[in-house]
Amino acid sequence: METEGKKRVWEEYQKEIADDHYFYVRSCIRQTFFPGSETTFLKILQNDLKKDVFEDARHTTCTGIGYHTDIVPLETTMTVIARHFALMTEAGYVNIIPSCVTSFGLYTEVLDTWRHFPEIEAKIREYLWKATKREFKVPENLVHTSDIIYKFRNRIKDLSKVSLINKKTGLPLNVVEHIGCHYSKMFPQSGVGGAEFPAVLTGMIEAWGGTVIDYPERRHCCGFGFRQYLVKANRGYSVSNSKKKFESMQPYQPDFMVANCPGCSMFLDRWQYTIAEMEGITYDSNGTGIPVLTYEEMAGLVMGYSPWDIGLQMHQVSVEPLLDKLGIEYKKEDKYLGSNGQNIGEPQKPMFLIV
Amino acid sequence: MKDWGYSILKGRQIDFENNDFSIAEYITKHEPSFRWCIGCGSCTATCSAARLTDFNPRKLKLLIQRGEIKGLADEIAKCMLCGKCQLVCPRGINTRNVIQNIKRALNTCHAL
Amino acid sequence: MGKLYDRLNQDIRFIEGLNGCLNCGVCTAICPAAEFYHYDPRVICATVQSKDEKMIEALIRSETIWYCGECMSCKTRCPRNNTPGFVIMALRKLSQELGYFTDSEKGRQQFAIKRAIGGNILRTGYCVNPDIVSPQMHPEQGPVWDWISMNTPEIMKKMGSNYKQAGVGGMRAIAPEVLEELDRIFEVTGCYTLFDTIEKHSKHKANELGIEISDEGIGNEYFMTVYTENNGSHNG
Amino acid sequence: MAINSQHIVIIGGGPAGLEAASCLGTAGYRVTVLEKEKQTGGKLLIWDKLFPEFRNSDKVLNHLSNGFKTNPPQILTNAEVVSVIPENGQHRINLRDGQAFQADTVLITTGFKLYNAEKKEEYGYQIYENVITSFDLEKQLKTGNPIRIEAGLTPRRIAFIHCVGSRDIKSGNIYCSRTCCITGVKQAIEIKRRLSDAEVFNFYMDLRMFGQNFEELYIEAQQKWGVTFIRGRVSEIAENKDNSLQLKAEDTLSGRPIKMSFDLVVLLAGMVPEPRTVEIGKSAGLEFTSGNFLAGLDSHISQNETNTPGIFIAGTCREPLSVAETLTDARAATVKMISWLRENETSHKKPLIKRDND
Repeated sequence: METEGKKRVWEEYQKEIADDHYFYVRSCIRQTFFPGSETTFLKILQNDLKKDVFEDARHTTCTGIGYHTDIVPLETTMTVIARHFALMTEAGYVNIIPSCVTSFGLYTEVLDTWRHFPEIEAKIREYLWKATKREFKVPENLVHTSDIIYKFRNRIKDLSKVSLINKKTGLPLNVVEHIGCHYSKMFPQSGVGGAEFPAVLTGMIEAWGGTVIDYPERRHCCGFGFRQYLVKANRGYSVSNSKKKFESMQPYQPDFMVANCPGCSMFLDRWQYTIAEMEGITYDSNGTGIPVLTYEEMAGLVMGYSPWDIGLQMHQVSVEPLLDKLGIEYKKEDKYLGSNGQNIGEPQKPMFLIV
Repeated sequence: MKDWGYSILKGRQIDFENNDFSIAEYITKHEPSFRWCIGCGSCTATCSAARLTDFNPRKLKLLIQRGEIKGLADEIAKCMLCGKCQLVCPRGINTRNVIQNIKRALNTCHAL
Repeated sequence: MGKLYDRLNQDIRFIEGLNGCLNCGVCTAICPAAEFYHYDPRVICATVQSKDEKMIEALIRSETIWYCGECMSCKTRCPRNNTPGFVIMALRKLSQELGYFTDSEKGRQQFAIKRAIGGNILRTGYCVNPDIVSPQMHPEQGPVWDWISMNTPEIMKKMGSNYKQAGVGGMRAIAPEVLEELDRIFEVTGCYTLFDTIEKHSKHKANELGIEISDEGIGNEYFMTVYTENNGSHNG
Repeated sequence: MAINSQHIVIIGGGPAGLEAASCLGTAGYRVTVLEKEKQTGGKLLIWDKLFPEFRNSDKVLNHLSNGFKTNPPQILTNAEVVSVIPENGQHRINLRDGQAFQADTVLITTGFKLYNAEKKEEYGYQIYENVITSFDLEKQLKTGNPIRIEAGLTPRRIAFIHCVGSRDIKSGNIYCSRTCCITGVKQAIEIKRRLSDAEVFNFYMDLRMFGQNFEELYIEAQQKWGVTFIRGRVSEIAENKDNSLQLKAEDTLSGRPIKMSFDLVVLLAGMVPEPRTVEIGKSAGLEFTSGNFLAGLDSHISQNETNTPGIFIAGTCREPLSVAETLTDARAATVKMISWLRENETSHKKPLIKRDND
């Protein structure tokens, strides 16, 4: 494979990422499943990089999951997003950074629609005023939180304690990167590197010493499909799509996967367990599965944060094989302790998946 | 193994690498005009069986060539061998002989 | 009421989503739904742009329109700048407005989604939060999730979340006055109209099928039926 | 023979420029051909065999140079034109190196540029080793060497992808490049001639077999050579671990998505206007088509005349054309040029009549 060609592609898709002063909007799925990731993101930004990140307690869901399950009309979603713009404006910010890829995609879509149909923006302003008496300015800079980490990847490298290198062999780790569909498939210009060869995670992985695997189903959806996971009867669709990806990446023997979308990182983790329990298969050689990280967790490990402080115990696929490769020290017995070090019990062992 | 009320599905993609081309090869050998099709659909448009059933000779022929032969015996049984497709085919394919060779191939290649 | 096509043509997503399809199949080629369901976005676009009212009606009464996962992979590739996924969203909206969604097994699921996700948004201000991911409904979440569910406040605390408390932070309690704002937005923008429509037609269908349905919540037989029923005819 | 004193400059020494030069020379005009490369012949120099009868491109090149027996044109190579400026009823043609020419009339025959297939990122050109363009393949065929993929192996399964950078809003080109369809058929047959065991596939949206004997060649590809045609636009190409290529499309005529692996993928990249043509066109105040080719005055009755009197266009600088069409187009342009020159000459001789309303 020629990397020069890819670099030329990446040059086509440079996006502006604000340097500081961010209005932060959380993700429902991230807060539910991997809450440590958002905490880690804020710690890195605020404590390590000394950036100004503002969160308003009054922000809510963007209703994206409702919108993409077709129970929430477009006008409603647009008005909820407009309300977030209003909170941002009221707080004196112009750069908005959603933590969720569905939100990021929707914000981008909303702004794009408004550009083409100003009458819709006018209508939404009326709705928002009528419902909340709020007004807003559209953000000057809209980027996903993974774009922020991408922007500061070299700063993080300078501060890093750990590289994405196998401590024993000295070789770069083989990493599968997975980009949430709504990050750039709808608007390739809105994603770092575009839709076909996104550079947002690749940039982090390479900056921190790892190698990216380009496997055939790299671009394929994780299979969330909104209603296809939320309704139990449809989950065959969801797991089957992830399985297709696992089968395609298996020959490359990935050391771990990393995703920039809250949904994807959870599904790529849980479906490995499901497939193991349903069919007795894992996609690694030891029966433990392929560890999945969020990009915030990957950054946290690189920064030397403790695996159990950033929340790696909330993954179903064990991360210990990866921690061992990275040469990160951890206490297995501390993994499931409570906030004050108290015993709160441990998860049961799965039937098939080795943990 | 666990049953959680849903199952892992097999993909519907035509999986060219793993498909069975024995029937397509048999037909091509005995009736080379099988290859001449341009997928125009004239056959299906005129097909007597297609008026009454979901039989689609254009699709059937293409799927055989792609090695997709699941349910072929049931499908081909819908053909009434009226021969109208042969009259309309712009490429002059001997469709009657193609159909008969599909049937023979099913007996020869597969005891389906 | 008007013609179905004309109604679709008033939907901004439809206007953005379909500019004249040349039937090349590039969308179907990468569609995750086309791979696991009897689904072909190319055919959907062809049907809709035929403007054949009977075919469009059959389409919005069918299972087909509910197979899409709205990943929008189709948008990236279309050589005509179409988005079959947006067309699907317009079709689903129309199917719900006309009550046709209850004709199909997959369409009837809208009731479960409305009750679960719609209810949760208004109750909590979140689409998803730990409370609605019950291990019973979500066995695939595995034993780690069981453990999290049993210790949610403690684990959230350890993760630096502000679980169900006032102020900023992860999984914080959304203040009542904020929920009131959401409520008014839902009212003003027509979300409640759509909710009511889903409810009305679902109740009608439940009665027709003789299945118990409650006025709210997910603890009713109709919810569980539409949530779990799969006649097995959707793929293969 | 009598040589007309009027001077014609032809910009571009490819098939259109050379054919026009020979017609105009035979008609007795003084012609200068300005060719930016070091050799005339244009893209015919790259091409090995021409559709539909697989004749060597040399044969056409020979025809073009044989046209100069009487009144040969002055041919300047390494002469890159940067602008054409109307001046005192004539035209001033400026070259990159500072030289300038005066002409009574100008014919622009600057040809096309191959669409940069890198821009269709999902096809992986310049990223995956065994994804090449039809140009790359033609160069390989011209060497006469056996067809090999990057690892030195003989490819067993080869795909041709139609409409790369054509009929595609995403690539900015809505128009059809017209000649790629038949090129795909021609090159597929050439591969089968050399590698009879290879399986060759064409992925197309529509097959536009518009020319003489094109449909016949398509039939031959199917019937004699066993080339398979699948109707479906290729969605993406990815590399497998063994460097083969995984391709995804929908087999639209059977209504099913299809996934296949190939050893070699050939992208039938379309035609785009030369950036230089756009520059020259702008300097001369010419109009452009929606595809940014030079626009004729009328799409039916005066395709070779432009909105600037005295400037004519021919060949693929005005729309995608085959070699045969390009030569016909060049000849057609010369007829219009000669009439224009005659009218212009007589109008010069006539006394100027001032009309009352002027």
